[in-house]
Amino acid sequence: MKEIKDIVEYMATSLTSIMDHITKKYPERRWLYEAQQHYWVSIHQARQMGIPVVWHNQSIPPELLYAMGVVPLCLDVLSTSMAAFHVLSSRYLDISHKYVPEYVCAVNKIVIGVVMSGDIPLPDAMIYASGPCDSARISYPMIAETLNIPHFSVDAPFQDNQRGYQYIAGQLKEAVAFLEEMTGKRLDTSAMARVIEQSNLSYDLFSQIAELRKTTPCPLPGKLLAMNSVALGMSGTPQLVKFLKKQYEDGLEKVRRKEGCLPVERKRVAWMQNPVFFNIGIVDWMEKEFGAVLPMDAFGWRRAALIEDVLDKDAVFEGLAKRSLMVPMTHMGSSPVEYWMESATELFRDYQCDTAIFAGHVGCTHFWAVGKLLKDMIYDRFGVTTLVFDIDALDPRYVGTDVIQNRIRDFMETIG
Amino acid sequence: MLTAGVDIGAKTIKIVIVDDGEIKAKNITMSGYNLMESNAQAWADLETHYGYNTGDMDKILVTGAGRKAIKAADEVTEAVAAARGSFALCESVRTVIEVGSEEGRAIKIDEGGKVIDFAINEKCASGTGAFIEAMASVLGVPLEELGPMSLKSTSCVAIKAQCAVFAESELVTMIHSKIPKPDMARAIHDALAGRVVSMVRWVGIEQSVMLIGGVSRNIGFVKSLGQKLECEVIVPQDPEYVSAYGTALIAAGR
Amino acid sequence: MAEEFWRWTESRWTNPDLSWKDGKILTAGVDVGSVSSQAVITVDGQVYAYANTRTEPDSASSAIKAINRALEDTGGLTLANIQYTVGTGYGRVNVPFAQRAITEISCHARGANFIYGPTIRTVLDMGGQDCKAIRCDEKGKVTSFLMNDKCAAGTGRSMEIFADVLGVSINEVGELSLQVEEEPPPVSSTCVVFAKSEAIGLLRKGWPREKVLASYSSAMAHRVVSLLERIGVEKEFGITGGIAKNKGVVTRLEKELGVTALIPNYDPQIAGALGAAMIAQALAEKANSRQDSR
Amino acid sequence: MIKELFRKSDVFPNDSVTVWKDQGKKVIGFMCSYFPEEVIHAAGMLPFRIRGGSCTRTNCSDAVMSNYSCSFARSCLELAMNGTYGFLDGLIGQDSCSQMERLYDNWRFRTRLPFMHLLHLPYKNSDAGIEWYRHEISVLIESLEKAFQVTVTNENLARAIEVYNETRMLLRSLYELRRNENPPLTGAQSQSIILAATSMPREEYNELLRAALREIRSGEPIRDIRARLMVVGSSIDDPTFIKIIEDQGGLVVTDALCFGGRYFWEPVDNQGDPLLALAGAYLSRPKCPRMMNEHIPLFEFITDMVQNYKVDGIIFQKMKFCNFWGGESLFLEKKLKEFRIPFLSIEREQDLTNAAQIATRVEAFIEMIEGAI
Ligand SMILES: Nc1ncnc2c1ncn2[C@@H]1O[C@H](COP(=O)(O)OP(=O)(O)O)[C@@H](O)[C@H]1O
Ligand SMILES: Nc1ncnc2c1ncn2[C@@H]1O[C@H](COP(=O)(O)OP(=O)(O)O)[C@@H](O)[C@H]1O
Ligand code: SF4
Ligand code: SF4
Ligand code: SF4
Repeated sequence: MKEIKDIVEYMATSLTSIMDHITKKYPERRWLYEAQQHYWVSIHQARQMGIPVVWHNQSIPPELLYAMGVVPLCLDVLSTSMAAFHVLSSRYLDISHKYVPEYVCAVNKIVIGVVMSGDIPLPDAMIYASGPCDSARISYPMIAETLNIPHFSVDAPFQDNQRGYQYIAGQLKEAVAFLEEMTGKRLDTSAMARVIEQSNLSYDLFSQIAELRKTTPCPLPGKLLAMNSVALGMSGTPQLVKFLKKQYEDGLEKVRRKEGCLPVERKRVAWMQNPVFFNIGIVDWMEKEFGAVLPMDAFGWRRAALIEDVLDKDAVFEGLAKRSLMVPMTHMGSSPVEYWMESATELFRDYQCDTAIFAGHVGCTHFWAVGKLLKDMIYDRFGVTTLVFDIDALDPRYVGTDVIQNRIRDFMETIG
Repeated sequence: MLTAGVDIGAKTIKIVIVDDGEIKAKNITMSGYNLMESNAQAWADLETHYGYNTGDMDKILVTGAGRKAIKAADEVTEAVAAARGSFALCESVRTVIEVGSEEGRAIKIDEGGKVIDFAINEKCASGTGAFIEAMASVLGVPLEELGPMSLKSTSCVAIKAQCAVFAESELVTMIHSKIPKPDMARAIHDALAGRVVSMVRWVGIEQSVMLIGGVSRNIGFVKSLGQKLECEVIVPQDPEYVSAYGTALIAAGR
Repeated sequence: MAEEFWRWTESRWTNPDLSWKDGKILTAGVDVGSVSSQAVITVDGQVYAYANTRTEPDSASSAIKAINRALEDTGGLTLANIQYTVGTGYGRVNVPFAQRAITEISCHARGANFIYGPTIRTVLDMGGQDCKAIRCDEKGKVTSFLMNDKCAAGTGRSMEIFADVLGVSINEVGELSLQVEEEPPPVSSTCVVFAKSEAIGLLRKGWPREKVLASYSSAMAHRVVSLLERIGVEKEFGITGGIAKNKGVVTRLEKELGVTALIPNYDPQIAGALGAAMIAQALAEKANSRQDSR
Repeated sequence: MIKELFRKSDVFPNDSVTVWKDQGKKVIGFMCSYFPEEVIHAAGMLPFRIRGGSCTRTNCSDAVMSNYSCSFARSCLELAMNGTYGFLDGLIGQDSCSQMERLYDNWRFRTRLPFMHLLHLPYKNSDAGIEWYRHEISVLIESLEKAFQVTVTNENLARAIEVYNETRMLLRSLYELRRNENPPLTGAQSQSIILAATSMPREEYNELLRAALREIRSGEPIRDIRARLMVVGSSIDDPTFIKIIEDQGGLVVTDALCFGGRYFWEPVDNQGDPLLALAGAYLSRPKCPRMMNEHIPLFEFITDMVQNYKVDGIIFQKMKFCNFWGGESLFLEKKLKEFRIPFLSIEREQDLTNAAQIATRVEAFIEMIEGAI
């Protein structure tokens, strides 16, 4: 493999060449990758232009960082995007095993591999919150301490109420003070207002797309659900809004014409957990092979979480705190199991799903620990059997595409 | 209507031929290195002993882990085959447990014999017949004798390890400390039964429970399993043929 | 089974240039491993004789068998002449005639120091059931070590099972595995109990024997490389244990690691027993000097 | 007396708990060393720390919590499901780690106890965090008061803090003895003594411990110590693990375990608002990697121990699937290397199936420390 010195540069160039290829061959699919390309290119350029780069994890809303005029890099997005490049992800996973046990989540292990190999320029600062899980809670402070990156941690206990939001909001304010000191940038109200407006648009689109997806036949393909996870790094940007808007318009058009994304829709699958990041095309295969669509996954984005008064600083911080808890992995994973159950319930009640698949990511020990509770709940309430099997969502060497396909096929042929 | 069910297992190939639901012939052959060849061999044996060949069949269906290797025939999944066969043998069955050489499977079925849930263990040897085979060779006892031997056990020792590799070293330690062989044999069966029960719990235990697959030939295991499940376990007459039988029935549209 | 291909040959050796009768201190080291048992006899710190045998179900009798083989052809040397014996390996506490038990980790480091010379800093021991990466100093003392956590995956036992299924003699598996044009993907299963079915499964896919072996050897190499990388490989680097004789694994390992292993002066499989004998020598000297000073 | 303490730690519920229950008094389970037990004491009830003990077969809980859960949590659940914890009148769950949180989830759904409450424990030690925790504790008190018709007054709390501070002081003097060149007790014994603290009425315990300390002081010092070791890492709730280490000839002289030194190290300041004092003291107690901003203090706690207890080597054990301690390796192992203290890193499971392998590693580690051969 070619030597890699800067993984951000690598991602930026890879996506650019993917874009070039697509522009030539399938121009109608450009929109799918535009936002991602923009994301990586701007992080890469920030370095050259001397704009401060701040690393964050998924439970820190990037809006805050965009508003400050720094360029955010969401570490979880780094690993979930890199999972598509198997040689790379394998290499960094192997490196991470020098430092942490294999059972740590691959989302974090890839990041550990990247930073410990030195294949990424260090940021000006790093902030992270305690969502979504133990693996993240430990990995990010470890990285910061080990590499001496100036960092700030935000305690985000899952308390879905005013007191909870205020506690987090208070710390987000402290985080801003810390970042101002580290980067020399200031958070100004009007910049904040602009970014929040953009993010409101995207949250609004998320909820409208989610509404459309309730339609039978389902207007949009399942792969988009996985692609939407770029929102973790891009909330607050016009690029995300554009990406979602196109999705929404496509979906709306289909619904108007009473068409689904498939010629014939045979099944509606409730996907209970993470997408298979190393091959999000698996859901394409399911659509083709079984006429099975994914109207929504239990980790999907669907709540509006709008911030009404974009000029009111307190309201904004409280809204961001709320969003921090609303990030799918956090919302289902840091919370009592009822939240995951409720999310699953919506899939059957509102999205009319008739098939359930829990392809449990091995890193998510906390989901596995209540997987049986969820499975029983689904059977008792909806009479639907859940297929359960283990994967590493980011590492095809754990079980590959063929094994996953066999499991699903056996299930469809046995129960379906 | 003559139909055949072929179960291509990891270790053995089982074929059952039925005529209107009634078993006319059956055969078991080692799977060997080349499944196509072994399958042909099995049919040759059937021809010699019963006079049936593939051409006589109105329909042939295959199942089993190696089913993809037999390209000519249509397939049914292992769980469906096992459920169909078990249900045909006993209509009160709600839970089917199948333990073969390299796979374990728990299947839950409804009053109509339809599969409503299933769980598989195929990754870890500690939940399969291979576990007993490995342990038997450590003990230096022929596989067939291990079951009867364990019934003579007078006191209960436990293998703690779940991983077969660790279990092996635990067993070696037991041999050194001169634990009686029947007690060790029982410990082996208890260990496998423990793993199997965890798998069965995933789908839930509802009576009647039927145990099928080659490992049900081992009475020591059957006893341990019954104790762990705290219920009666039905073992049919030819437990390793049940899936092939079920497959033949499905081929007959029954 | 008609032929047992996995059965590597037992061996013994006596140093023709030494006579035990002239020696001041005679010591022995006995390594009772999961697969093999070795005994080494030293005369004043020089290797005098050794035997390499297969382990029996019982550790004590394996130890006795190994030492008896080593004592053959020595012109009347008996256990009574040996002043100090150290037992090592996984049956170390069951060596009936040993004065002390020392872990195989210390012994392999010490043995490698002798076999490869005092410049060796990283030792990889790959045996029947486990593997260990050891860092040591110029005296052969351990400075840090790592053992693979569980699973006989990627160890000698599984390799024996593969040899058996494929009908290839264990001495030849290494060479044969190198006769592939392109490296196949490494096998995925890591469980020794499944090793046999893994091999059969690959044969059923129509893979030739060398490809099956290549696939298994590279899986094995990959696993130990990650162990080595965790401890950090410092040059010079040498391999001990039975797998050191398996060229297929060693070559792949060297390639992935980017480091060449040292060439042994003795059978690398006896490293543990040899180290034990060396330690026995040191302990005997210490005991003698204590007696003198009294 | 010391035998008596061992016995109390060994079985549960032990006779002290049974006597307590016979008097019609309540027992409340809790899950983490960050839980302020004083609160339960002040409410006239007995706090009992949940542990998996020597439970090795987890057939029921494997099925419900899956094989990807920490086996400590699975063992606890097994005991809950098989009725061993039937003597509890209530359970306080905590998000100390997600396995514990999920243990609480499973417990709630499978065997309901009359009182169940989830207490949110901050992941960060800060002023805001202390304030938050104080509030959390006050909410807990309210619901205890409501559920059990009791009142928790500041006086009760102050009294409870006093009793618990006495334990802390006594245990500190126990640890003081372990600093001796030839300590009069083993690490396994010391852990049994601490385990007893978490499973019986505190006044009775303090009395036993005081008597035991006298016995220990006059006991025979341990000789022929091949290495002075310290154990750090995931929670160990059964002395068997330490015993395996000590059987190889090392002596465990101290630890950084939450069923060990980290349980009692600092007293609670018994002045002013007791709730604030409790929140502050518990959040600042010797560190667990779960606290996001206290990795350096954790490292310093360990190195102070190394110096004060003349530790020759550290055994860093990680429970399989324990993310906190597993992840901590990244930083801690690097720092320990820089500090130039030998350490041995091992993975284990509650049932210690790999005991033989652990023993070999520890033995080799001791040989390495001795360096004499
Ligand atoms: N008489 C017997 N006594 C004990 N075990 C037996 C006996 N016969 C078969 N077995 C067990 O059954 C297994 C084979 O089961 P089978 O269902 O035929 O396997 P598969 O379907 O995987 O080929 C063997 O691994 C062996 O352990
Ligand atoms: N001549 C040989 N060529 C290749 N491999 C060999 C040879 N002899 C032994 N081996 C391998 O070495 C393994 C035994 O290694 P050894 O170090 O003796 O194990 P242990 O010390 O654990 O008993 C065998 O399982 C076999 O795979
Ligand atoms: S929630 Fe699961 S996938 Fe997400 S970071 Fe945590 S362990 Fe990984
Ligand atoms: S290890 Fe930490 S989080 Fe786990 S129980 Fe102990 S103190 Fe609590
Ligand atoms: S050992 Fe680790 S994962 Fe298990 S309960 Fe304790 S802190 Fe949690």
